[in-house]
Amino acid sequence: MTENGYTSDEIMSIVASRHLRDGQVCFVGIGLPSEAANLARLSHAPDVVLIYESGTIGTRPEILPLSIGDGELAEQADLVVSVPEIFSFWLQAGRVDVGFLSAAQIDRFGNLNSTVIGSYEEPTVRLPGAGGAPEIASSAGEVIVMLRQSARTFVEAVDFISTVGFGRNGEGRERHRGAGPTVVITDLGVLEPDPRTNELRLVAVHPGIDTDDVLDQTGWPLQVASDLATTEPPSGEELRILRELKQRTAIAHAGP
Amino acid sequence: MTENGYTSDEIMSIVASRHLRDGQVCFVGIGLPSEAANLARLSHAPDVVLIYESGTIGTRPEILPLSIGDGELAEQADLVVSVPEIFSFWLQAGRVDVGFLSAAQIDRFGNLNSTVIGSYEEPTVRLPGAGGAPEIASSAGEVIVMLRQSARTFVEAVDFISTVGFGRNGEGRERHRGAGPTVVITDLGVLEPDPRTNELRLVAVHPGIDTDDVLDQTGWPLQVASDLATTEPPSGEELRILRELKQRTAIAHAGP
Amino acid sequence: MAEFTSLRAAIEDLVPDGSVVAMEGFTHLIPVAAGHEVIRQGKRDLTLIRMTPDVIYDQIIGMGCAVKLIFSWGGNPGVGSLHRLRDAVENGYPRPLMIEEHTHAGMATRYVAGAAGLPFGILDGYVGTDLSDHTNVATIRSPFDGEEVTAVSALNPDVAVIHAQQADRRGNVGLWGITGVQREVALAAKNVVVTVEEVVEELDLRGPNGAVLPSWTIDAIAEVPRGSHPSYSMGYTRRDNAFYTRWDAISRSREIFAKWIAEYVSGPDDFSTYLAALDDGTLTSLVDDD
Amino acid sequence: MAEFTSLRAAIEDLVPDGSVVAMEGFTHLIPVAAGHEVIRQGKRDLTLIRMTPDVIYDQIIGMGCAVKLIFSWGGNPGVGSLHRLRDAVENGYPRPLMIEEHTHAGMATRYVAGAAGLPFGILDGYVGTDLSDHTNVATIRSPFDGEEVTAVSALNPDVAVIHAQQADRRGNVGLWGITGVQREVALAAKNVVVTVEEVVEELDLRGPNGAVLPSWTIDAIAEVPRGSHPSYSMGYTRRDNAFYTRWDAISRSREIFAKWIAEYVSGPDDFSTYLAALDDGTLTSLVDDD
Repeated sequence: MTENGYTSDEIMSIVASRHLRDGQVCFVGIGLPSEAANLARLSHAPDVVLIYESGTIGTRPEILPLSIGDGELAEQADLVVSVPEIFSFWLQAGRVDVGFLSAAQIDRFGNLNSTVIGSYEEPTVRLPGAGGAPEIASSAGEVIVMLRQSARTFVEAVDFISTVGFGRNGEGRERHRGAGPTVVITDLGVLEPDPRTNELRLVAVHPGIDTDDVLDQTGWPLQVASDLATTEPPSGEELRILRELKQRTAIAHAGP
Repeated sequence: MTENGYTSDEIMSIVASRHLRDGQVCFVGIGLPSEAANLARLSHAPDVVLIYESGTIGTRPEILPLSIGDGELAEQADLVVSVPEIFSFWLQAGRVDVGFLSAAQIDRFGNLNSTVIGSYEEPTVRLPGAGGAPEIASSAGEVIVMLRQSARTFVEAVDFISTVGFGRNGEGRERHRGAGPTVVITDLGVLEPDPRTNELRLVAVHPGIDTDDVLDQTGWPLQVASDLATTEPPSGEELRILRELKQRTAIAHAGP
Repeated sequence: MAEFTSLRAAIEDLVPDGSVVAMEGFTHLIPVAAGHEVIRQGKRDLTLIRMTPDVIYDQIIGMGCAVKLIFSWGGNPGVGSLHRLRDAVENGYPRPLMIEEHTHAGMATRYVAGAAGLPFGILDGYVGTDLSDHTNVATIRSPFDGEEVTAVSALNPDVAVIHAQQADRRGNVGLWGITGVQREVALAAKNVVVTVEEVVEELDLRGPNGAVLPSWTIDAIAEVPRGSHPSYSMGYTRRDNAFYTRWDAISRSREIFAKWIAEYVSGPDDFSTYLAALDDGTLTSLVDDD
Repeated sequence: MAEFTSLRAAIEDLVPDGSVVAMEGFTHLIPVAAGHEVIRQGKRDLTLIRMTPDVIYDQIIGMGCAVKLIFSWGGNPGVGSLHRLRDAVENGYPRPLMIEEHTHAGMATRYVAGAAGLPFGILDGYVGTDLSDHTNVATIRSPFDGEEVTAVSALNPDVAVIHAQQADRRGNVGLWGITGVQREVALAAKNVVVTVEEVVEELDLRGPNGAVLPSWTIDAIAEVPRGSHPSYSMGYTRRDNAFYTRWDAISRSREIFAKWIAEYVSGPDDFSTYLAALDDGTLTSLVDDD
């Protein structure tokens, strides 16, 4: 909990939720993306359509899922389809407006690494791998990245491009249907690609965060937008809805 | 009705049903194939698996369907799948042992025409087209052809190969998974491909049918097997089961 | 998000002259009432796509609404020919009809590719047939083992028209039983029109193979009970086999066909006249004296 | 035709040493009891295929049963790493493990191609990633419009192992809820082993997305209630989230892992000891003092 009365996870979820517009179709992962998407659905975007890669479409979970394939997601869905179908008929076909992604590393051009630290053949750390992310990044209309900021995770160049942002040299997205990472939301602020260079730059800091701290936690010389903003603090209503959701979740998962 | 107490349709269905073995998976069309397959299921092959191209798998209709997609087929099926799936996961994957086909023309190498009489661009008669037949012929383990015999339908060379048997010049089936037309059952007798030449030859005549009549009703110089057989006449049991099935069907379809 | 509307408005808005239209339903759930509305509005120069043209396209083609047909089996199921389709192909009456012909497996693969956002699909098909010389297919090799497969291009119609059993109040569409290629065509098309037997509070998929198309994949929904006649809607209506047989006689003559269409389709304001004639047994009276 | 048998007999007969095995279940319906039987029988040199290796493959890999893993996401869902998998890849412990890595979409496409009898499948995927340089994919062009797509080779495992809710007396298998790639892997594999929660007179698919695998597509069925723990079987059991968290501690240490496996998996004759420990709360007691 910060002195402002909310945690860094909370401000990440709340800022991300504000990026969703009502009626958008959103491909969601577990954890903060799921919090953000459901907070949007329970507040300003009641008709946002949530899709989880397990095949649940239009789901309205009462509680947050702990896995991508919780029964709650299937029970509350408009329909449930197979995994091949969710990736072909729904994601690949361009029906998803917004995809959420995270990773172990992100670089200045928004490329993501969730595969290895070190070399692929002899990794120092073997990470879980890409899963659904490469095709989410390729096919979703845009991608929202949520990732806690540190010089270890925000690196000059990722060890391995698991999921492409704007390419190794920021060359762009000609070969992809979607616009790629349009925003990166961290515990310190918000980064967006510079439209001229595709390089991520700082466009907002969260309340109470010093810009120099953000630069320190970034592994490349981070550009700062001339019109750098300060994030609107979480409202009481946003915090109330998010906390109620998390409390319902905690009670349900503690149950028999 | 012949003097022997059965119709030519009946002997066609009964001879075809005898070609099905219990447990085989059978891709069935409407009309005589459907009669034959259900007769087999209701007599010597209770565990024959019937698939109709509308997507009904393992169906056990009480009455014969009048269309390939009758509700009866869906209601009595082990499962119902989409049309893309029936052709990909079930037929193309090689899960069908026997397919039934018919056509407007057949030639000496078992090629079938159901597309045009005359040229494709300016047909004398535009026939319905191939539908599911080309891939049934390609992928089913073997094909049973049922077709009334006449010099107009049994031709030297079909006007158009809608569905390939052994190819325009009898060249064979190297490019196909299945064995192709292993038997052609007509109202006059039974033809099978000569294993050396792939040319259809007469291997049996139905009771009371003269071999010369079969030759007259064939548009090419039909070879006759040296061990030409006479078809075992329909048994009382076969006729009883077939007629009860057809009577149930007539009553049901006359109903409200 | 699906809008509930009249069938007339849906066809006016979403089926312009010259568009590429797929009206699907494999024996079951054929959107016949919607086809009648296409005729009633005198649409022109349509490219029609449908695996099995059936009575619905025989009527539309017979009225000269189409310039092209993409199909895989063009007969009257269990009966014989589609006479209006044949007259168009064989004699150019009432106008010439271009055809693009495929196999069932090929058409299904094309719709799947369209629904999946791929430029083409692959199958083991067409091999050894003369059709492969007269239609748009290609052979490609597996980059892994060199095995040859057949490629067919994706189908992405301007508009898909289907009939389903139910829509709920939010516009989600539910269907069951034999669903053919309806989900695929709906997901492949740029716009989607659905007629339904019934609008319900909550979908109740009371049969095998239940499927849902969410509201946001659909543009217009019109409630048209019995809108699939003479085909059927499992759980609501039965197939009218007798009509298919009588259609052979109605459609065999250009004159009787024209009279029948004028009386039951193009003359009336909507589908209700057709249903009333069906109910009082006069729908096929033009040929019942044969 | 499916035979009802014991899980022991099914794994003995259908999972020989050196075979290519796919045990699927996407978060839901993971065939964990069958995985334990593989360990119990000391299988060697398996090639394991699974989109999400999960706890089930962490255990099998940790016991040195596998030479190769084909996968797309190898974490402990919602928790973190699979430590036994990491130890095998990073340190070759207890033996080196070859990996062949894909994306989820790629793996799904590979199973679909396998189920459809095609040599390969196509998708819009892998583009721009480093993975495409480290795995077996190819680029092919549409013969129609020149657009590039990615090709992946078909997966046809020697044996698929899945867990489902029900089998009926004839051996038809019913499942519902999140069905992942289970139908596809079952139809792609040469042999199929199914464990079920319950054998019933008639299948009763009481949830969304119901699916049936007919008896003649399956080789062996064993009734193993709760056989998907710590994942779940919708309509029968709930996901044991706490176990996944505790697995992190159990699997982190080579020694605790070995002790846990000896006590609950390889030592006992069958799955009942594991279930008894689950019921009396001792299943994770090796690490409950942390």
